[in-house]
Order: sequence, then C-alpha cells, then structure tokens
Amino acid sequence: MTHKEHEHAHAHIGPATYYKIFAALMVLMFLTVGAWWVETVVEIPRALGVFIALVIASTKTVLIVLFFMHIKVSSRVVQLYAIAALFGLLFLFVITMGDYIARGWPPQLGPLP
Amino acid sequence: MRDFPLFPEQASTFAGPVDALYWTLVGLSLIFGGVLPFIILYLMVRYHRSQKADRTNQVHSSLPLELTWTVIPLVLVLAVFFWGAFLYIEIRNPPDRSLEIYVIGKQWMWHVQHPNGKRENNELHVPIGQPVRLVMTSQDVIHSFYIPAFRVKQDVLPGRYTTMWFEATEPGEYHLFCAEYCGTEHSLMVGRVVAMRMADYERWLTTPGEIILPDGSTGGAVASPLVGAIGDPMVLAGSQLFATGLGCASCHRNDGLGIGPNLEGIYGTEVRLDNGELVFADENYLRESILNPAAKVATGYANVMPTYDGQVSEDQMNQLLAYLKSLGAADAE
Amino acid sequence: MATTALPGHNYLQDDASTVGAWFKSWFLTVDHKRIALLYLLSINVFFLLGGLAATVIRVELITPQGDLLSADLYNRAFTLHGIIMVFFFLIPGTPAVLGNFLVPLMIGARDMAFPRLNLFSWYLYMAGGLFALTAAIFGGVDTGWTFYTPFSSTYANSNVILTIAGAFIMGFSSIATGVNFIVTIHTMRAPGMTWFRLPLFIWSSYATSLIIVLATPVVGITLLLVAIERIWGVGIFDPALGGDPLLFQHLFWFYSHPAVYIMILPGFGVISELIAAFSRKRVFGYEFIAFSSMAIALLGFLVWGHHMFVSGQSVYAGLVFSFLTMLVAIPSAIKIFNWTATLYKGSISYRTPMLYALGFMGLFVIGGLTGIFLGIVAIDIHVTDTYFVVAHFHYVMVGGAIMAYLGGIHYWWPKMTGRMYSEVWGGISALIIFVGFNMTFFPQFVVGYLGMPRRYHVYPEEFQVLHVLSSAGATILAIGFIIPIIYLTLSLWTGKEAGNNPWDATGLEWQVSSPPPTHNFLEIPVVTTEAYAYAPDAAEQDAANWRPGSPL
Amino acid sequence: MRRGREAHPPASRIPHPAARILVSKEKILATTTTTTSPHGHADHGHAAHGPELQHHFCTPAQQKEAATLGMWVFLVTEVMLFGGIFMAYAVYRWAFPEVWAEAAYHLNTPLGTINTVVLLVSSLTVALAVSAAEAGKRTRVIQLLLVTMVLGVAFLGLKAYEYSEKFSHCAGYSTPAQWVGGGEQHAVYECLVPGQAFLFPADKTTGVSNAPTVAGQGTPYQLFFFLYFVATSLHAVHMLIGLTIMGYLAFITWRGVITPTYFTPIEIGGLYWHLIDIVWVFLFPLFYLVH
Ligand code: HEA
Ligand code: HEA
Ligand code: HEC
Ligand code: CUA
Ligand SMILES: [Cu+2]
Repeated sequence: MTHKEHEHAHAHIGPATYYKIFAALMVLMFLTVGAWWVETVVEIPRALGVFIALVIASTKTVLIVLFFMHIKVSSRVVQLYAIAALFGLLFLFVITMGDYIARGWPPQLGPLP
Repeated sequence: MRDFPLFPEQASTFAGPVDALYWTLVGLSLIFGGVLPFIILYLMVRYHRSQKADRTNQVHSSLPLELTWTVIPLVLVLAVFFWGAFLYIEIRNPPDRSLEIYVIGKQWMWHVQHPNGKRENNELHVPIGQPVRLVMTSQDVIHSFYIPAFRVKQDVLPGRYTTMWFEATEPGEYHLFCAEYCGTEHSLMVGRVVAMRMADYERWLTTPGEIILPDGSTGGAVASPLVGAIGDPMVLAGSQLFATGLGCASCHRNDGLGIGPNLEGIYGTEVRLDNGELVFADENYLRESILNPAAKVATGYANVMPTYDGQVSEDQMNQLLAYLKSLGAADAE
Repeated sequence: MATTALPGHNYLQDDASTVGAWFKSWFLTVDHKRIALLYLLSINVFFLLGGLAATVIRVELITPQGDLLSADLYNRAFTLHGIIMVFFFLIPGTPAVLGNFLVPLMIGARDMAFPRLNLFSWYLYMAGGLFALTAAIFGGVDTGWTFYTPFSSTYANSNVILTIAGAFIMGFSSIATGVNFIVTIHTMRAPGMTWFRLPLFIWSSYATSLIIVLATPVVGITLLLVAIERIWGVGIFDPALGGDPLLFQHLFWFYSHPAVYIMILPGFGVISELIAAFSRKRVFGYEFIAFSSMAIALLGFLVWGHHMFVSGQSVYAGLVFSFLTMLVAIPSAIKIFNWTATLYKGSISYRTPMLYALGFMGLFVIGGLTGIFLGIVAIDIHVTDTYFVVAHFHYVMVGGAIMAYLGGIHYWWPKMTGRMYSEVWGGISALIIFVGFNMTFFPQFVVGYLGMPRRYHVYPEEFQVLHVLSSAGATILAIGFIIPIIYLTLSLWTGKEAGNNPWDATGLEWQVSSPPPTHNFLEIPVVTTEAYAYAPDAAEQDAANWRPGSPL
Repeated sequence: MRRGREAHPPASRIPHPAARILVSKEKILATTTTTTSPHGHADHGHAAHGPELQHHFCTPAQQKEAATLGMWVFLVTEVMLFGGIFMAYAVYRWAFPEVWAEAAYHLNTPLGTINTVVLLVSSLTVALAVSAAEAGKRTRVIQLLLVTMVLGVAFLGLKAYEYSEKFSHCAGYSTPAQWVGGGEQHAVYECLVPGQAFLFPADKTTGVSNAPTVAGQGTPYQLFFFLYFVATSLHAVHMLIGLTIMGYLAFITWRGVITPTYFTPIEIGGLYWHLIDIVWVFLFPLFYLVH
C-alpha cells in the first residue's frame, strides 16, 4: 500500500494561499495583543483572559499546521502523528492538573486530607 | 537470627482489614498464578511433539473465549479495586477526636513533639485505643514515616504538611522506618514506636526524660526542672512566640481591632480571600499565611503582613500552629 | 569472525583488507544488522556492569550490619545498578538489538528508513553510557534511579549532573530508534505486507516506539530542569525555591511508568513469535494480541500516579490512578491467555528459546499479579518502598523482559550468526536461571510484606534469613547468566551451520540465508499470506514425524 | 482466522544462490514469492533515478513519505519536550495567578510583539521557499532562505537584548550599553534573573505596598522568571539549530542538489522552522500577555 498511496502528486498549496494565511496570522496576532491591551482597562475574569489568549494561539497553530506545514494535503498517517502530540499533551495536562486541583497545592488540601 | 517471622505483627485497627484484602488477593492470584502455570505445564506435556494427540480441527480465534478472559479478570480487579478504595478512604480520613502529635523529619532522624511539649527523637510513644493523627513536615528532603505493624506510611515533604492517622491496638514496641530514600543514612533513620495503655502514656508524658533541644540534638547532662526537660508545652510556647517572640499579637488582636484579622477560631474554618475564593484554613494554609502572607490575602485586609520566612524554625512553626489551633478549640467549647 | 564456512555474501563478511577499513566497516556501518550487533555487544557489557553492582548489593545484604560497604557506597551501588539496568540495558535492550535486526527483515525491507540515524542512535547510546560510567568512576551517584527532588537537585553531593547528562543523551538515542521504527513500519513494508499480516513482534515494536516518542522527551526536559536547578541553584522543584517536589514526580513518572512498557512490550512480541514457532501453529487470537499491545501503549500513559500513592498527591488522584491501573492489567491478561491457548493442540518442542518463553509466562504472571497488589492503594500504602516492590519489578523485568530477551537472542542467534549453539547447555542454563531467579526474588515478597524498606543496607536482624536466601539465589542466577555468554560465544567458532530456517518457522526473516545478505532481500518479496501461515496440519505432521532421537 | 490460508503462493524461483528462499519442507507454507521487480540487487544502482534515491528505498515517493513522516514524528517529540515546561508553567500559574500578573508586567511586551511579527514573517518566507523550490526557481529559494535567516538572527538579537537588559539591571545599570560603558545606575533596584541575587521590586501599578519592597529567591516570583528564561532559551537553542538547517539548505540549493522533483530537504527543514514558530506563538501570550 505504501508504494501506491503516494504516486499521485499531492494537492498543491501555492504562494497565494501562503499570503492569505500570513495575513490571517497577523490579524490574529494583533487580536491577541489587542485583547491584552483592552484587558488592562476593562476588568474581565482572569480565566477568560487566559482562555482568549489560548484560543487565539491555537487558531494560529492550526493555520500554520494545516497550510504552512501542508498537513491539509499530507497522507493520513502524517496527519495522525500531527494529532498524536495533542493527545500526549492532553494526558499530561489533564491528569496532572487534576491532581493539583484536587490536592489544592498550595496550600489547602481540600476536603480530604 | 533468633526468630524469623514470615508475617508482620498486627498492631493497629488497619492491620486486620489490610491483611484480609491482602490474603484475598493472594488467593485470587493463586487461581491465575498458581493454576495457569499448571495448565501451561499440562498443555506442554500433553501436546509435546512426541505425544500422540488429536491435533486436528484447530481453532485460531474465538470471540466468546476472548470475551470470557477479558471480562472475568476485569470484574475481579474492579471488585478488589472497590474494596481497596473504601479502605483507602478510611485510612486517609482521621476521626475528629484524634490526638495530634507533631513530627519533623530531617536528615537523618525523626523529631517528635507531643502536645504537652514533650519531645523525643527517633521514638514515638502513642496510647492504644486512641486515634492518633501525625502532622508531619520535613526540614530538608522527602522522608517517609512508616510503621509496618500498623500498615501505615506517608511521605513527609519539605515546605508543607502531610498527615497520617492510626489507632494502635496492641501495646508493644514496633519498628519505625524512613521509607523514602533520603540520602546517605537513610537506612539509619529508623526508630521505634512504643504503644502503651492510655494511663501509661499519660504517665510517660509527664515524666522528664532525656533533654531534647528544639534543634533535635540531645542536651548535655544538665539536671533540669521538670518542665524544662519535657519541653515547653506546645501551646504555651506558641502563645509566647505569638505574643512577644515574634510580635504577631501587635497586629492580630483578639478584639478584632488590629491591623490583621482576629485569629480566634480560624483553624478548620473557611476563609474568604480578597479575590473572592474560599480556602479551607488547615495547617498548610496557616503555614503559608505566616511564611508567605502575600499569596493569599484575607478579604478586607491589606497585604501588609511581613513574611516570617527564615525567621521561624519548623519547630516554632509547629508551636505557633498548636497555639492557633488551641484558640479554635477554646472557641468551640 | 571465523565465518568462512558460512554462505557467502552475508552481512558479516568484510571486503576490508586493512584494520582501518575493518573499523570503518563496523563503526561507520549503516547496515541495521551490524548496528544490531554493535548494540548487542555494548548492551551486554552494560548488563554485566549492572549485574556486578547487583552482586555487590546482594553480598552486602547477607548480614544485617553494614559491614562490607559504607552507607554511601551502598547507595551508590544500587543507584548505579538501577540506572544501568533501566536506562542502559533494558530500555534499549530488546528494541535496539532484536528490533534493529528484525524489523526490516520481518517486513521485507532492505534497511531501516533512516540508516544513518540508526547508527547515530548507537553513538548517542555509547555517549550516554560514557557519561554514566564517567560519573560512576568519579565517585558515582547516590540519588537512586528515580532522582527524587529536592534530594537530587540540592542535597546530594555526588555526580548527579554527569549521570543526568548520560540519561538525557541516552533518551535521544531511544527517540532516534523509536522514530526510525515508526517510519520504517509505516513506509517500508514489502508489497502485500498489510498490517494484519505483520508478525506480532512488529506490532509490539510499533507500540513501543509510540511510547518512546511520546514519553521520552518529557523525562528529558525534566532531568534538564533538575540539572539546571543543581548547577545554578534556581529552579522549580525545590520548596525552598518556592516550587513543588511532587511536580518532579509527576513528570518523572509520566515517562517512567510508560517506560516499563517500553521494556516489556518488545518482550511480549518475542514471546508471540516463540510460542507460534515452537507450537507449530498460528498464534491464537492474533488481532487481540496485536491490539492489546496498542491498548497497553495507550493506557500505560494514564496510570503513572500509582508510584505516588503515599507521596502526598490528592486522595482523588490516588483513586483514579488506582482504578486505571486495574484496567491496564487487562491487555496483559489477554496476551497471557492467548498464548496459553496457542499451546492447545500444538506440537510443542522444548528447544532452548521455548524454555525461556515458558519461563517468561510463569514469572511474568507472578510479577504482573503482584503489580495488581501494588495498584490497590490500601495495600500499596503498606508495601510501597519495601522489598515487595523490589520483588515485583524484578519479576517483571528480569523474569519477564530478560527472559524474553534471552529467548529472542537464542531464537534468532542462528539467523544473526549462521551458527547453532549447544542446546544441552541452553536447556541447563535456562533451568538454572529459573531456579536461581525464584530463589532470589521470591523471598523478597515475604520480607517486603514484613516491612523491610528498600534502599536499606542496614536492617533489623529478623529479616536476615530471607536475605541470605535471596543472596544465595542470586549466586545461582549469576551462574545462569554467565553460561549462555560462554556457549554462545563458543558457538561462533564451533557451532554447526544453522541453515536458513533451523526452526522451520514462518516469517520473512527465515526465508533469507543465515546470516542474511547485506541488503537483506536481493529482490523485494511480495507477501501473499499472513505472518503465521502454518499449514492446518503442520502440528500434526510435525508430531507424526517425530522419532525418538529427534530434538525434544 | 483462516484468512489468507487458501492463497497458496506460486512456487518460488531461486534468484540467487546467496539468497535461497527456503522452499518450505512440505510442512510450512512459504510466505513469500519473489517478484520480477526491476530492483534486483545486481542492477540496483543510482542510474535509474536521481542520485538522491537511497539504495534501500524503492521509489522516490516512498523516500519522500518516509522523510516527511520521520520529521513529523520527530516534531511530536519536540512538542512533548516543550510540553514538560508548559506543564510546570500551568501548575505554577494556576497556583500563583497574582504573582504571574505582577511578574509579567516586567517583561518587555513591545519587543515580544515585534519578535512575534518577525517570526511569523519568517514562517511565510520559508513556506514561500518551498513553493519556489517546487517551481524550480533556484535563486529565489536561496533568497528566501537567506531572508529567513536574517529574520531568525533578528529575533535572536532582540531576545539577546531583552536578556541583557535583565542582566544589566542585576548589575545595577539601566541598559546593557550603560553596563558595558559604565553609565548611570538603574533607578529601581531589581534583579529578575533567578538566583541568589533575585530581587523583585514592589509594583506601584498594582497598588500593593508590600512592606519589604523586594522578594527573595524563595518566592513564586522567581518561578515565573525561571520558567521564562528556561522556555525562551530552549526556544532560542532551537532557533540556532533552525538557522543552521536553513544555512545548510541554502548551501545545497546553491550546489544544485535541490530540483523541482527533489526538494524534500527544503520541505522538512521548513517543517522544523514552522514548529519553532508555533512554540513561540504559545510562549508569547503565556509570558508577555498575562494579567
Ligand atoms: C517491565 C517492567 C514492568 C512491568 C511490565 C510492570 C507492570 C505492572 N506494574 Fe510495575 N513497576 C516496575 C516495572 C514494571 N511493572 C518498576 C521498575 C517499578 C518500581 C519503580 C521504582 O520505584 O523504582 C514498578 C512499580 C509498580 C508500582 C508502584 C509500587 C510502589 O512504588 O509503591 C505499581 C503500583 O501500582 C505497579 C503496578 C504494575 C501493574 C499493575 C502492572 C501490570 O502491567 C501488570 C499486568 C500483568 C498481569 C496482571 C499478569 C498477567 C495476567 C493474568 C495472569 C491474568 C489474570 C489477571 C487478573 C485477574 C488481573 N508497578
Ligand atoms: C533490568 C533491570 C534489572 C535487572 C536485570 C536487575 C537484576 C538484579 N537485581 Fe536489581 N534493580 C533494578 C533493576 C534490575 N535489577 C532497579 C531499577 C532497582 C532499583 C534501584 C533503586 O532503588 O534506585 C533494583 C534494585 C535492586 C535491589 C534493591 C536494592 C535496594 O533497594 O537496597 C536488589 C537487592 O537485592 C537487586 C538485586 C538484583 C539482582 C540479584 C539481580 C540479578 O538478576 C542480576 C544477575 C546478573 C548478574 C549477577 C551478572 C553476572 C555477572 C557477574 C557476576 C559479573 C561479571 C562481571 C564482569 C566480568 C564485568 N536489585
Ligand atoms: C504588620 C502586622 C502583622 C503582623 C506582625 C502579623 N500579621 Fe498576620 N496578618 C496581618 C494582616 C493584615 C493579615 C490579613 C491579610 C493577609 O491574609 O495577608 C494577616 C493574616 C494572617 C493569617 C491569615 C488569617 C486569615 O484570616 O486568613 C494568619 C494565620 C496570620 N496572619 C498569622 C500571623 C502570625 C502567626 C504572626 C506572627 C508570627 C503574624 N500573623 C504577624 C498582619 C500581621
Ligand atoms: Cu529519611 Cu529516608
Ligand atoms: Cu508503574
């Protein structure tokens, strides 16, 4: 199968797309800095601020990965591996933070000691 | 090499349940670990190439079989899991009326202080029939307080408190080990736990013993009065530190008119912080409030309390805590 | 090597006429088979070093006093033992030796996808080993192989940084191997070699590589942070600096629990091959064994906190980790049962590799089941950091992983060298190892439940009887490990020619000459059948052809 | 599972004495047959295809897929490497949100923003370089790669300036230039480099007048700057490696190795560069944009 699968030249991402993506990235970047600027003036919950920043960063990542890094037109296996890292991080973050939130470090220990 | 036991003594209320679970597991394991090898042995002999046997109609896969040996072990492990889980929750939940004893681990000794101030090194005297809660911290690296006969163990961490509880049932002397590797003399960080009847324990508490200084060393052969030898009762020592030694009382007045909040009855309550969160005021919270007051600021108060980091030893910290807790207890009555 | 009598054009032959050219042909080789041999030699040297440290440990523990070694030396001995055995023997062991040799052969490829990366990974391995050995020579380390902070980052005064550097570099060697396997298995399979025709060894190697790739970098960065904390006194793991020591444990075990599956999964793969070959049967429940490898790789990432039950992590976390630990045992159970079922109606022969495979089954089951004990928090509170844990992991690592490794070495030895070894000695040593092993480590379960903490060189007198028993067993075990080294080495000169397929096994690797030609396949094979394509009556035929005097 | 059993392979041909395919002695079925593939060893040379096809691959497409997948798997490991640092970051930010907000105030956000732009542009130039290589525009590839390198160096330069500012404050000077030239002293006494000398200034903007104006090494402030330095310097190390790769790619393009049919090196080198960019995309808001 591996021999057949890639005979066809993969679909093409050209300079025009690159420029568009780049423009989108710049817009997102100014959005995130802008949001930060606004937050210095307007009080919003801290978690929301973090959330906004992370959503924008993730969007940028998705754009870069899909277009600059050609994942959109890559083979299925490569696409899977691009996602694999996400799962690895998910395991690490969710479980570890789970412990911290339940443990309450520092300092209070939560209902169970 | 006089006697060599094959099974540890049972000397606490946990020993029985833990051992019961253990023997159940051994039994279950024998089904797999004991029977399976014999099945394998049987098959090996039965179907050895030199044996005439029926080898036709081979099966190469069978979903019902696969499901059987997936589901049965699954059910078994889940059963033992739940058994163990409830026991675990019990082991981690001290009853309300437990005796509190403070333990400090340091390379390479255990330093213990009883509520009345009596200190001991590498020994722990406890009454039987009485839940005992150990409040433990370390001065340097991670240690672990382990009493095999009681089936309890808990790591002791620097920079925070961990707790552990047990109720001894049999008078006697038991091993006390440091179970977390902590450096060169890890294996010498051992001692003994002496479980005694309540009356004996009380007598022991008030008997002067060896003089043990707050830094953990044993003092010289100074003939000293009773109180000095036992050590300062913890609450008293704490109240002295609070009032004069560290000057806490200048801000924390019990009439509520000080710069800082009134600390009476604070232990065990929920405190509202200036960011709206509620925190549970346990040992770790009090400790942090003293060492790093800026981290969690009580609502309605300015963040002006100085840090006492580096100024209070672990020993004094324990005394302050004992004092703060006693304020709460007094309140409750 | 005296391989003149072997078929020509094999990978062992050199056209090299000068010593320099000979060195080049071995130390700059990009042939996966030669790299496997480089690994074989170097890894076994490390095993002997680790074993030497184990010997020292066991001798010291004969008496309850610390009379042979000072406390400090003892700590350095078990640390050296743990680090060498884990990082420099067992983690690279089966994948880098057997995996390197077999993966391309089994899938019908001429080489790994990245041959130079493969060579590079061996050099990284050697560099890492060199660092670790330098650390050992200049006084050693005394942190235990787990490097718990703040002891390792602040208090230990031994060569922590050098050792960490060694483990760090070795980690990248592991990563290189993992990347290579993944890419090779995905892109280099011969035409017709579909996923469900792959030998199970390939499946398990793939699962192993997945773990390596996802987990190893995390321990890399963690150790790096410890080193920084140590060098500059700034950091995030020491409470004195405002940090949390449990964060270190989380990050460390995020790698090191999956790492135990890095050690055992390739072993599972080997056992599948052995059981099939010596029962002359298709493996029972092929798909289930294949998928259980993947399940272990995935679930293995969710249970690391079972090493931290008494560390001060939250009670909730303890419960969740305990629950997930129960689940991770199930795929292993599936494998064991399927292997047992494979024996049924097989035509079993007691050749040396098969003896190891059977030893594996018995010992791994004990090790695995005691893992369940440890996974139940209420029990673990009592036995964690005691010899019960030591016994558990030696049962799975020595009784499981090493048995599989030795079985694999014996099984593919004829393929690697073209020579047979003495099966009599093979059987004897397998038996000695089995007996010695149980005698060494079974008493440790007992002494562990009694409460004997690990990493103690001075202990209460009442534990002595069991320790003496254990040390006596270790002597037998050591003899058992030394015998194969002797007869395998001798076989290079005296062994009789093996022929292409001495075991009458299936699999592409048995279709090429022994030793295989440099480029494995002169023509890339086209695969039309699955991995264990024994005829339905293969077992029957085999038994029918048995005469007194043929191999048992 | 009887799948495949029926498919008895045709009898094997023996192609070469050294590679006798063992025709199973009646008991086992050979699992392979040989093909009349054009890749027999004897005639296997580099003549049939470009010199870039390594001997162990069958087709250029296979080689390319291997290279791409290999790079991606490697990138997964890189993500996990940074993942460890982000994990520590998450824990401590969760534990000390105020500290984070105060500490981040002391980073140079405008410079960080400029650096983000610089990196995003460099990502664009790399992507364009891949296109150019595909189109066979050799000089344009080299130009774009060189522009990328210039941008990368600019990034590192700005980063170095940021670092040196922190260090010069520790030494008591306002700017690195004054530090070197021995100029005037810094107004605020602060040292944001983790270590013995770490001093965190009381922050006027948040209205807190903590009695001691400085916090020592044991405080969570130090954690922020420790993570900042570790994460950004690890990122910088990756930039250095990336620059080397870019230089190498420009070199081999100049040597004519890269052709419209063989430009895999540019592609996978580009992947690496993009990953560095992505890491920065996260580092920037997480360190510079905190409240
Ligand atoms: C090859 C290495 C390897 C393997 C495969 C395993 C496998 C397992 N391990 Fe082990 N483990 C280690 C190496 C390994 N371990 C090491 C090195 C340590 C100590 C580290 C240190 O602190 O230095 C350790 C420590 C360790 C601990 C921590 C102990 C402590 O420090 O307190 C725990 C706790 O849960 C544990 C559990 C398990 C479990 C549940 C499995 C399971 O995967 C086992 C699954 C297998 C079976 C269950 C047997 C086969 C199944 C059957 C026969 C069917 C019947 C089964 C049932 C009914 C369940 N291990
Ligand atoms: C793959 C892993 C592996 C292997 C194979 C072994 C093999 C052995 N281990 Fe080890 N062990 C660990 C991994 C392993 N161990 C780990 C991870 C630890 C924890 C470390 C820590 O706490 O940090 C540990 C800890 C450990 C302890 C506990 C120490 C303590 O906590 O105080 C003990 C004690 O009995 C022990 C014994 C043995 C023995 C007798 C063997 C035997 O099987 C070894 C038999 C082999 C030989 C004896 C080699 C034969 C060769 C010679 C005798 C010498 C010839 C030498 C030359 C010519 C150079 N090991
Ligand atoms: C300069 C005045 C001052 C001194 C001296 C002082 N405190 Fe405080 N303390 C405060 C203020 C103000 C607060 C409330 C703000 C905060 O939580 O940081 C406080 C809070 C606390 C709290 C947390 C109470 C809660 O309701 O959350 C504890 C516990 C505490 N102090 C203990 C001590 C101890 C013990 C000492 C002496 C070693 C001490 N303090 C000395 C001013 C002071
Ligand atoms: Cu203290 Cu070990
Ligand atoms: Cu584990």
